[in-house]
Amino acid sequence: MSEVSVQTADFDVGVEIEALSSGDVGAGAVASFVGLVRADKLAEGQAGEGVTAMTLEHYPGMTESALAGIVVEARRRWDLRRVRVIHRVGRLLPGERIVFVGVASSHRGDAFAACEFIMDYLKTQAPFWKKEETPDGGRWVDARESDDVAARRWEAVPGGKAT
Amino acid sequence: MSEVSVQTADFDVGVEIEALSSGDVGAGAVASFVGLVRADKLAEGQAGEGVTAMTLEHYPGMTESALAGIVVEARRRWDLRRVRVIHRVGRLLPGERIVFVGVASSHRGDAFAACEFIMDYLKTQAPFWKKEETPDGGRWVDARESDDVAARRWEAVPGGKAT
Amino acid sequence: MSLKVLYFAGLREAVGVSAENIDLPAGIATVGELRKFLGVRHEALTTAKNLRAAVNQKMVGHDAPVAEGDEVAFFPPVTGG
Amino acid sequence: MSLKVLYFAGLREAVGVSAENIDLPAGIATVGELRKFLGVRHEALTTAKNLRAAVNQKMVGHDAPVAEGDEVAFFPPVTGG
Repeated sequence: MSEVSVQTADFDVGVEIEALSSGDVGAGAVASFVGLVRADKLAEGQAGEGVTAMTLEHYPGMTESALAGIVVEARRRWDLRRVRVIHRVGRLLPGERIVFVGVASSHRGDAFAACEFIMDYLKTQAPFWKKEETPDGGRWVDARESDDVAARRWEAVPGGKAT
Repeated sequence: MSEVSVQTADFDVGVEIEALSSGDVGAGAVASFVGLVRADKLAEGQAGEGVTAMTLEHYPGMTESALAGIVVEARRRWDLRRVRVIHRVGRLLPGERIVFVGVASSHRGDAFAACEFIMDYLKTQAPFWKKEETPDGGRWVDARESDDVAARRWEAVPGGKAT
Repeated sequence: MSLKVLYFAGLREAVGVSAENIDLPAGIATVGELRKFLGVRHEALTTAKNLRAAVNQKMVGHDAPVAEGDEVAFFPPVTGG
Repeated sequence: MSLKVLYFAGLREAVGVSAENIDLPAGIATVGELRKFLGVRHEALTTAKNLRAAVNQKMVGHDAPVAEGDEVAFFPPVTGG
Protein backbone atom coordinates (compact mmCIF):
# COMPACT_ATOMS: atom_id res chain seq x y z
CA MET A 1 0.00 0.00 0.00
CA SER A 2 1.17 3.54 -0.70
CA GLU A 3 2.30 5.58 2.30
CA VAL A 4 0.47 8.71 1.15
CA SER A 5 -3.04 9.15 -0.27
CA VAL A 6 -4.94 12.25 -1.32
CA GLN A 7 -8.55 11.34 -1.93
CA THR A 8 -12.16 12.49 -1.78
CA ALA A 9 -13.33 9.28 -0.12
CA ASP A 10 -13.51 8.76 3.64
CA PHE A 11 -11.15 6.23 5.26
CA ASP A 12 -11.55 3.53 7.91
CA VAL A 13 -9.39 4.48 10.91
CA GLY A 14 -9.51 1.00 12.44
CA VAL A 15 -8.39 -0.64 9.21
CA GLU A 16 -5.57 1.88 8.72
CA ILE A 17 -4.22 1.45 12.25
CA GLU A 18 -4.46 -2.33 12.03
CA ALA A 19 -2.51 -2.28 8.75
CA LEU A 20 0.33 -0.33 10.40
CA SER A 21 1.30 -3.25 12.63
CA SER A 22 -0.32 -6.31 11.09
CA GLY A 23 2.25 -9.02 10.55
CA ASP A 24 5.14 -6.80 11.66
CA VAL A 25 6.82 -8.46 14.63
CA GLY A 26 8.70 -5.30 15.60
CA ALA A 27 5.83 -2.82 15.67
CA GLY A 28 5.26 -2.34 19.39
CA ALA A 29 3.88 1.19 19.18
CA VAL A 30 1.38 2.82 16.85
CA ALA A 31 0.65 6.54 17.30
CA SER A 32 -2.05 8.08 15.18
CA PHE A 33 -3.97 11.28 14.61
CA VAL A 34 -7.36 12.02 13.10
CA GLY A 35 -8.34 15.58 12.22
CA LEU A 36 -12.04 16.39 11.81
CA VAL A 37 -14.13 19.31 10.57
CA ARG A 38 -15.11 21.17 13.73
CA ALA A 39 -18.60 22.56 13.91
CA ASP A 40 -17.78 25.00 16.70
CA LYS A 41 -14.74 26.27 14.84
CA LEU A 42 -16.97 26.94 11.90
CA ALA A 43 -19.26 28.90 14.19
CA GLU A 44 -16.33 31.12 15.25
CA GLY A 45 -16.73 33.02 11.96
CA GLN A 46 -18.33 36.39 11.50
CA ALA A 47 -21.43 36.83 13.66
CA GLY A 48 -24.59 35.49 12.15
CA GLU A 49 -22.84 33.42 9.55
CA GLY A 50 -23.42 29.77 10.29
CA VAL A 51 -20.96 27.68 8.31
CA THR A 52 -22.41 24.55 6.85
CA ALA A 53 -19.54 22.87 5.02
CA MET A 54 -15.92 23.15 4.03
CA THR A 55 -14.21 22.55 0.70
CA LEU A 56 -10.57 21.51 0.51
CA GLU A 57 -8.66 22.59 -2.58
CA HIS A 58 -5.20 21.23 -3.30
CA TYR A 59 -2.36 21.27 -5.83
CA PRO A 60 -2.54 17.85 -7.50
CA GLY A 61 0.87 16.27 -7.89
CA MET A 62 2.63 18.63 -5.51
CA THR A 63 0.36 17.55 -2.67
CA GLU A 64 1.46 13.95 -2.91
CA SER A 65 5.13 14.80 -3.30
CA ALA A 66 5.01 17.28 -0.40
CA LEU A 67 3.44 14.67 1.89
CA ALA A 68 5.93 12.02 0.74
CA GLY A 69 8.78 14.45 1.42
CA ILE A 70 7.52 15.05 4.96
CA VAL A 71 7.46 11.29 5.57
CA VAL A 72 11.03 10.97 4.25
CA GLU A 73 12.15 13.68 6.67
CA ALA A 74 10.35 11.93 9.55
CA ARG A 75 12.10 8.67 8.69
CA ARG A 76 15.43 10.50 8.68
CA ARG A 77 14.80 11.81 12.18
CA TRP A 78 13.25 8.79 13.88
CA ASP A 79 13.41 5.02 13.71
CA LEU A 80 10.07 4.20 12.11
CA ARG A 81 8.36 1.16 10.70
CA ARG A 82 5.18 1.70 8.65
CA VAL A 83 3.81 5.20 8.10
CA ARG A 84 0.48 6.22 6.58
CA VAL A 85 -0.85 9.66 5.65
CA ILE A 86 -4.30 10.23 4.17
CA HIS A 87 -5.70 13.66 3.38
CA ARG A 88 -9.13 14.22 1.95
CA VAL A 89 -10.04 16.90 -0.59
CA GLY A 90 -13.37 18.20 -1.84
CA ARG A 91 -16.46 19.12 0.15
CA LEU A 92 -16.71 17.97 3.78
CA LEU A 93 -19.39 18.43 6.43
CA PRO A 94 -18.88 19.18 10.15
CA GLY A 95 -17.76 16.05 11.99
CA GLU A 96 -16.25 14.49 8.88
CA ARG A 97 -12.67 13.20 8.92
CA ILE A 98 -10.12 15.36 7.06
CA VAL A 99 -6.75 13.80 7.76
CA PHE A 100 -5.17 10.64 9.14
CA VAL A 101 -1.54 10.21 10.16
CA GLY A 102 -0.41 6.89 11.60
CA VAL A 103 3.13 5.89 12.56
CA ALA A 104 4.37 2.52 13.75
CA SER A 105 7.68 2.11 15.55
CA SER A 106 9.36 -0.23 17.96
CA HIS A 107 9.09 2.38 20.69
CA ARG A 108 6.41 4.87 21.58
CA GLY A 109 8.69 7.90 21.78
CA ASP A 110 9.59 7.72 18.10
CA ALA A 111 5.99 6.97 17.07
CA PHE A 112 4.57 9.96 18.97
CA ALA A 113 7.25 12.41 17.83
CA ALA A 114 7.05 11.42 14.17
CA CYS A 115 3.24 11.51 14.13
CA GLU A 116 3.13 15.02 15.59
CA PHE A 117 6.00 16.18 13.35
CA ILE A 118 4.18 14.97 10.23
CA MET A 119 1.00 16.81 11.26
CA ASP A 120 2.90 20.03 12.05
CA TYR A 121 4.73 19.99 8.72
CA LEU A 122 1.62 19.00 6.79
CA LYS A 123 -0.13 22.07 8.23
CA THR A 124 2.53 24.44 6.89
CA GLN A 125 4.11 22.64 3.91
CA ALA A 126 1.43 20.64 2.10
CA PRO A 127 -0.58 22.62 -0.49
CA PHE A 128 -4.13 22.36 0.82
CA TRP A 129 -6.53 25.27 1.28
CA LYS A 130 -9.83 25.29 3.16
CA LYS A 131 -12.84 27.30 2.11
CA GLU A 132 -15.83 27.55 4.40
CA GLU A 133 -19.37 27.76 3.08
CA THR A 134 -21.74 30.24 4.69
CA PRO A 135 -25.23 31.43 3.76
CA ASP A 136 -23.55 34.55 2.32
CA GLY A 137 -21.03 32.66 0.22
CA GLY A 138 -17.58 31.17 0.59
CA ARG A 139 -14.75 32.31 2.84
CA TRP A 140 -11.13 31.16 2.64
CA VAL A 141 -9.68 30.11 5.98
CA ASP A 142 -6.68 32.16 7.12
CA ALA A 143 -3.44 30.42 8.00
CA ARG A 144 -2.80 30.30 11.75
CA GLU A 145 0.36 31.75 13.26
CA SER A 146 0.29 28.93 15.83
CA ASP A 147 0.81 26.41 13.04
CA ASP A 148 4.01 28.14 11.99
CA VAL A 149 5.16 28.14 15.59
CA ALA A 150 4.39 24.42 15.89
CA ALA A 151 6.37 23.59 12.76
CA ARG A 152 9.33 25.78 13.72
CA ARG A 153 9.87 24.07 17.05
CA TRP A 154 11.10 20.95 15.19
CA GLU A 155 13.98 22.98 13.74
CA ALA A 156 15.58 22.80 17.17
CA VAL A 157 15.39 18.99 17.01
CA PRO A 158 17.36 18.53 13.81
CA GLY A 159 18.21 14.86 13.82
CA GLY A 160 19.67 12.19 16.05
CA LYS A 161 17.44 9.18 16.18
CA ALA A 162 16.09 8.36 19.61
CA THR A 163 17.34 5.16 21.20
CA MET B 1 -18.94 4.92 28.74
CA SER B 2 -16.26 4.78 31.40
CA GLU B 3 -13.01 6.59 30.63
CA VAL B 4 -10.85 3.76 31.97
CA SER B 5 -11.12 0.01 31.44
CA VAL B 6 -8.91 -2.86 32.63
CA GLN B 7 -9.96 -6.02 30.88
CA THR B 8 -8.83 -9.36 29.47
CA ALA B 9 -10.78 -8.87 26.23
CA ASP B 10 -9.35 -7.24 23.13
CA PHE B 11 -10.75 -3.88 21.98
CA ASP B 12 -11.76 -2.40 18.61
CA VAL B 13 -9.48 0.54 17.87
CA GLY B 14 -11.72 1.96 15.13
CA VAL B 15 -14.77 1.89 17.40
CA GLU B 16 -12.88 3.51 20.28
CA ILE B 17 -11.50 6.34 18.13
CA GLU B 18 -14.88 6.94 16.53
CA ALA B 19 -16.49 7.18 19.97
CA LEU B 20 -14.02 9.90 21.02
CA SER B 21 -15.47 12.41 18.56
CA SER B 22 -18.87 11.06 17.55
CA GLY B 23 -21.52 13.73 18.04
CA ASP B 24 -19.08 16.17 19.63
CA VAL B 25 -19.05 19.33 17.53
CA GLY B 26 -15.87 20.61 19.14
CA ALA B 27 -13.64 17.56 18.74
CA GLY B 28 -11.37 18.58 15.88
CA ALA B 29 -8.38 16.46 16.91
CA VAL B 30 -8.09 12.88 18.11
CA ALA B 31 -4.65 11.55 19.05
CA SER B 32 -4.33 7.91 19.96
CA PHE B 33 -1.82 5.24 20.82
CA VAL B 34 -1.88 1.47 20.58
CA GLY B 35 0.77 -0.63 22.31
CA LEU B 36 1.32 -4.19 21.13
CA VAL B 37 3.26 -7.25 22.27
CA ARG B 38 6.46 -7.14 20.24
CA ALA B 39 7.81 -10.43 18.96
CA ASP B 40 11.31 -9.09 18.36
CA LYS B 41 11.45 -7.61 21.84
CA LEU B 42 10.54 -11.00 23.21
CA ALA B 43 13.39 -12.46 21.16
CA GLU B 44 15.86 -10.04 22.80
CA GLY B 45 15.87 -12.31 25.86
CA GLN B 46 18.59 -14.71 26.85
CA ALA B 47 20.02 -16.52 23.86
CA GLY B 48 18.12 -19.60 22.82
CA GLU B 49 15.04 -18.67 24.77
CA GLY B 50 12.24 -17.94 22.34
CA VAL B 51 9.45 -16.16 24.17
CA THR B 52 6.02 -17.32 23.18
CA ALA B 53 3.65 -15.22 25.24
CA MET B 54 3.35 -12.58 27.91
CA THR B 55 1.15 -12.42 30.99
CA LEU B 56 0.09 -9.12 32.49
CA GLU B 57 -0.55 -9.09 36.23
CA HIS B 58 -2.14 -6.08 37.90
CA TYR B 59 -3.40 -4.79 41.24
CA PRO B 60 -7.20 -4.84 40.90
CA GLY B 61 -8.81 -1.69 42.22
CA MET B 62 -5.61 0.31 42.36
CA THR B 63 -5.09 -0.14 38.61
CA GLU B 64 -8.35 1.57 37.75
CA SER B 65 -7.85 4.37 40.28
CA ALA B 66 -4.26 4.96 39.14
CA LEU B 67 -5.35 5.25 35.50
CA ALA B 68 -8.25 7.51 36.44
CA GLY B 69 -5.86 9.70 38.43
CA ILE B 70 -3.55 10.03 35.43
CA VAL B 71 -6.49 11.14 33.29
CA VAL B 72 -7.48 13.72 35.93
CA GLU B 73 -3.95 15.11 35.86
CA ALA B 74 -3.99 15.24 32.05
CA ARG B 75 -7.29 17.15 32.14
CA ARG B 76 -5.77 19.59 34.63
CA ARG B 77 -2.86 20.29 32.28
CA TRP B 78 -4.60 20.41 28.89
CA ASP B 79 -7.95 21.38 27.46
CA LEU B 80 -9.41 17.97 26.61
CA ARG B 81 -12.73 16.61 25.47
CA ARG B 82 -13.23 12.82 25.63
CA VAL B 83 -10.47 10.56 26.89
CA ARG B 84 -10.30 6.75 26.81
CA VAL B 85 -7.75 4.38 28.36
CA ILE B 86 -7.96 0.60 27.97
CA HIS B 87 -5.35 -1.78 29.36
CA ARG B 88 -5.52 -5.51 28.96
CA VAL B 89 -4.46 -8.03 31.58
CA GLY B 90 -3.91 -11.79 31.42
CA ARG B 91 -2.07 -13.79 28.80
CA LEU B 92 -1.26 -12.15 25.44
CA LEU B 93 0.51 -13.42 22.33
CA PRO B 94 3.00 -11.53 20.12
CA GLY B 95 1.20 -8.96 17.96
CA GLU B 96 -1.74 -8.68 20.34
CA ARG B 97 -2.87 -5.25 21.54
CA ILE B 98 -1.97 -4.39 25.15
CA VAL B 99 -3.03 -0.79 25.65
CA PHE B 100 -5.08 1.95 24.02
CA VAL B 101 -4.99 5.64 24.88
CA GLY B 102 -7.18 8.05 22.92
CA VAL B 103 -7.62 11.77 23.54
CA ALA B 104 -9.96 14.18 21.79
CA SER B 105 -9.46 17.93 21.93
CA SER B 106 -10.31 21.02 19.95
CA HIS B 107 -6.66 21.36 18.92
CA ARG B 108 -4.03 18.82 18.00
CA GLY B 109 -1.34 20.15 20.33
CA ASP B 110 -3.37 19.35 23.43
CA ALA B 111 -4.47 15.97 22.08
CA PHE B 112 -0.91 14.87 21.27
CA ALA B 113 0.60 16.10 24.53
CA ALA B 114 -2.09 14.53 26.72
CA CYS B 115 -1.97 11.21 24.89
CA GLU B 116 1.80 10.90 25.29
CA PHE B 117 1.63 12.13 28.90
CA ILE B 118 -0.94 9.48 29.79
CA MET B 119 1.22 6.75 28.24
CA ASP B 120 4.37 7.96 30.01
CA TYR B 121 2.65 8.08 33.39
CA LEU B 122 0.87 4.79 32.83
CA LYS B 123 4.27 3.18 32.24
CA THR B 124 5.61 4.32 35.61
CA GLN B 125 2.54 4.80 37.83
CA ALA B 126 -0.05 2.16 36.96
CA PRO B 127 0.39 -1.19 38.75
CA PHE B 128 0.87 -3.62 35.87
CA TRP B 129 3.66 -6.18 35.60
CA LYS B 130 4.68 -8.21 32.56
CA LYS B 131 5.96 -11.77 32.71
CA GLU B 132 7.36 -13.40 29.59
CA GLU B 133 6.91 -17.09 28.90
CA THR B 134 9.90 -19.02 27.60
CA PRO B 135 10.49 -22.73 27.06
CA ASP B 136 12.45 -22.69 30.35
CA GLY B 137 9.73 -20.97 32.35
CA GLY B 138 8.60 -17.45 33.15
CA ARG B 139 10.68 -14.28 33.41
CA TRP B 140 9.50 -10.96 34.85
CA VAL B 141 10.25 -7.98 32.63
CA ASP B 142 12.56 -5.39 34.19
CA ALA B 143 11.44 -1.78 34.40
CA ARG B 144 13.20 0.47 31.89
CA GLU B 145 15.16 3.51 33.00
CA SER B 146 14.01 5.26 29.79
CA ASP B 147 10.42 5.08 31.04
CA ASP B 148 11.35 6.97 34.20
CA VAL B 149 13.13 9.56 32.08
CA ALA B 150 10.08 9.91 29.83
CA ALA B 151 7.76 10.44 32.79
CA ARG B 152 10.08 12.91 34.52
CA ARG B 153 10.26 15.26 31.55
CA TRP B 154 6.62 16.22 32.18
CA GLU B 155 7.62 17.59 35.60
CA ALA B 156 9.15 20.55 33.76
CA VAL B 157 5.75 21.23 32.12
CA PRO B 158 3.75 21.65 35.31
CA GLY B 159 0.54 23.25 34.12
CA GLY B 160 -0.71 26.09 32.00
CA LYS B 161 -3.20 24.93 29.45
CA ALA B 162 -2.15 25.45 25.86
CA THR B 163 -4.16 27.94 23.87
CA MET C 1 11.26 32.05 -22.13
CA SER C 2 7.97 30.20 -21.76
CA LEU C 3 6.49 29.07 -18.42
CA LYS C 4 3.34 27.54 -17.01
CA VAL C 5 1.88 29.49 -14.11
CA LEU C 6 -0.73 28.15 -11.66
CA TYR C 7 -2.83 29.98 -9.08
CA PHE C 8 -4.63 28.40 -6.12
CA ALA C 9 -7.34 29.09 -3.56
CA GLY C 10 -8.18 32.74 -2.84
CA LEU C 11 -5.51 33.96 -5.23
CA ARG C 12 -6.95 31.82 -8.04
CA GLU C 13 -10.35 33.40 -7.44
CA ALA C 14 -8.90 36.92 -7.35
CA VAL C 15 -6.85 36.38 -10.50
CA GLY C 16 -9.75 34.67 -12.23
CA VAL C 17 -7.47 32.12 -13.86
CA SER C 18 -6.22 28.77 -12.53
CA ALA C 19 -3.45 28.18 -15.07
CA GLU C 20 -1.82 30.06 -17.92
CA ASN C 21 1.13 29.69 -20.26
CA ILE C 22 3.27 32.80 -20.28
CA ASP C 23 5.92 34.03 -22.70
CA LEU C 24 8.34 36.13 -20.73
CA PRO C 25 10.52 38.97 -21.90
CA ALA C 26 14.25 38.79 -21.20
CA GLY C 27 15.46 39.81 -17.74
CA ILE C 28 13.07 37.78 -15.62
CA ALA C 29 15.14 35.24 -13.74
CA THR C 30 13.48 34.73 -10.34
CA VAL C 31 10.11 33.97 -8.81
CA GLY C 32 9.97 37.48 -7.41
CA GLU C 33 10.61 39.05 -10.80
CA LEU C 34 7.98 36.81 -12.36
CA ARG C 35 5.49 37.85 -9.70
CA LYS C 36 6.19 41.52 -10.39
CA PHE C 37 5.80 40.99 -14.14
CA LEU C 38 2.52 39.11 -13.77
CA GLY C 39 1.26 41.69 -11.27
CA VAL C 40 0.79 44.15 -14.10
CA ARG C 41 -2.06 42.07 -15.50
CA HIS C 42 -3.19 40.44 -12.21
CA GLU C 43 -3.43 43.06 -9.48
CA ALA C 44 -4.00 40.42 -6.78
CA LEU C 45 -0.42 39.20 -7.26
CA THR C 46 0.82 42.62 -6.19
CA THR C 47 -1.55 43.16 -3.29
CA ALA C 48 -1.64 39.65 -1.76
CA LYS C 49 0.13 39.34 1.60
CA ASN C 50 2.37 36.40 2.48
CA LEU C 51 2.09 34.94 -0.99
CA ARG C 52 3.86 31.58 -1.31
CA ALA C 53 5.36 30.07 -4.44
CA ALA C 54 6.44 26.70 -5.79
CA VAL C 55 8.65 25.89 -8.77
CA ASN C 56 8.13 22.47 -10.30
CA GLN C 57 6.00 21.51 -7.31
CA LYS C 58 8.58 22.40 -4.64
CA MET C 59 8.01 25.30 -2.27
CA VAL C 60 10.62 28.00 -2.79
CA GLY C 61 11.46 31.54 -1.75
CA HIS C 62 10.90 34.52 -4.02
CA ASP C 63 14.60 34.61 -4.88
CA ALA C 64 14.47 31.13 -6.42
CA PRO C 65 15.37 30.98 -10.15
CA VAL C 66 12.83 30.26 -12.88
CA ALA C 67 13.77 28.64 -16.18
CA GLU C 68 12.28 27.69 -19.53
CA GLY C 69 9.52 25.11 -19.18
CA ASP C 70 9.13 25.45 -15.40
CA GLU C 71 5.79 25.06 -13.67
CA VAL C 72 5.48 27.98 -11.24
CA ALA C 73 2.63 28.23 -8.74
CA PHE C 74 1.50 31.13 -6.56
CA PHE C 75 -0.81 30.60 -3.60
CA PRO C 76 -1.74 31.83 -0.12
CA PRO C 77 -0.29 30.18 3.01
CA VAL C 78 -1.60 26.63 3.20
CA THR C 79 -4.44 25.67 5.56
CA GLY C 80 -4.82 21.89 5.33
CA GLY C 81 -4.79 19.28 8.06
CA MET D 1 -2.49 -2.83 64.94
CA SER D 2 -3.86 -5.03 62.19
CA LEU D 3 -3.14 -4.58 58.47
CA LYS D 4 -3.70 -6.30 55.17
CA VAL D 5 -0.52 -6.75 53.13
CA LEU D 6 -0.41 -7.60 49.41
CA TYR D 7 2.49 -8.71 47.21
CA PHE D 8 2.64 -8.57 43.43
CA ALA D 9 4.57 -9.94 40.47
CA GLY D 10 8.11 -11.21 41.11
CA LEU D 11 7.90 -10.25 44.77
CA ARG D 12 4.67 -12.23 45.18
CA GLU D 13 6.38 -15.29 43.74
CA ALA D 14 9.46 -14.84 45.92
CA VAL D 15 7.40 -14.35 49.07
CA GLY D 16 5.09 -17.22 48.16
CA VAL D 17 2.02 -15.33 49.37
CA SER D 18 -0.23 -12.89 47.55
CA ALA D 19 -2.06 -11.46 50.58
CA GLU D 20 -1.89 -11.79 54.35
CA ASN D 21 -3.43 -10.18 57.40
CA ILE D 22 -0.78 -9.07 59.86
CA ASP D 23 -0.99 -8.14 63.53
CA LEU D 24 1.79 -5.71 64.21
CA PRO D 25 3.62 -5.04 67.47
CA ALA D 26 3.77 -1.47 68.73
CA GLY D 27 6.35 0.86 67.21
CA ILE D 28 5.70 0.25 63.53
CA ALA D 29 4.41 3.47 62.06
CA THR D 30 5.71 3.68 58.47
CA VAL D 31 5.87 1.64 55.29
CA GLY D 32 9.64 1.30 55.74
CA GLU D 33 9.27 -0.05 59.27
CA LEU D 34 6.57 -2.47 58.10
CA ARG D 35 8.85 -3.68 55.31
CA LYS D 36 11.67 -4.30 57.80
CA PHE D 37 9.35 -6.16 60.18
CA LEU D 38 7.95 -8.37 57.41
CA GLY D 39 11.46 -8.96 56.05
CA VAL D 40 12.16 -11.23 59.01
CA ARG D 41 9.69 -13.78 57.69
CA HIS D 42 9.96 -12.93 53.96
CA GLU D 43 13.60 -12.56 52.97
CA ALA D 44 12.69 -11.20 49.50
CA LEU D 45 11.33 -8.03 51.13
CA THR D 46 14.82 -7.31 52.45
CA THR D 47 16.78 -8.22 49.34
CA ALA D 48 14.51 -6.74 46.63
CA LYS D 49 15.91 -3.67 44.89
CA ASN D 50 13.77 -0.63 44.06
CA LEU D 51 10.77 -2.06 45.88
CA ARG D 52 7.68 0.13 45.51
CA ALA D 53 4.76 0.41 47.94
CA ALA D 54 1.17 1.54 48.01
CA VAL D 55 -1.07 2.34 50.98
CA ASN D 56 -4.78 2.02 50.35
CA GLN D 57 -4.07 1.74 46.62
CA LYS D 58 -2.03 4.91 46.32
CA MET D 59 1.69 4.80 45.54
CA VAL D 60 3.72 6.18 48.46
CA GLY D 61 7.29 6.51 49.64
CA HIS D 62 8.75 4.31 52.37
CA ASP D 63 8.34 7.08 54.93
CA ALA D 64 4.55 7.14 54.48
CA PRO D 65 2.54 6.30 57.63
CA VAL D 66 0.57 3.08 58.05
CA ALA D 67 -2.51 2.82 60.28
CA GLU D 68 -4.97 0.27 61.60
CA GLY D 69 -6.99 -1.32 58.81
CA ASP D 70 -4.78 -0.08 55.96
CA GLU D 71 -4.18 -2.11 52.83
CA VAL D 72 -0.45 -2.01 52.16
CA ALA D 73 1.06 -3.42 48.97
CA PHE D 74 4.68 -4.13 48.03
CA PHE D 75 5.75 -4.68 44.43
CA PRO D 76 8.59 -4.24 41.92
CA PRO D 77 8.69 -1.20 39.59
CA VAL D 78 5.73 -1.42 37.24
CA THR D 79 6.13 -2.59 33.64
CA GLY D 80 2.74 -2.12 31.98
CA GLY D 81 1.80 -0.28 28.86
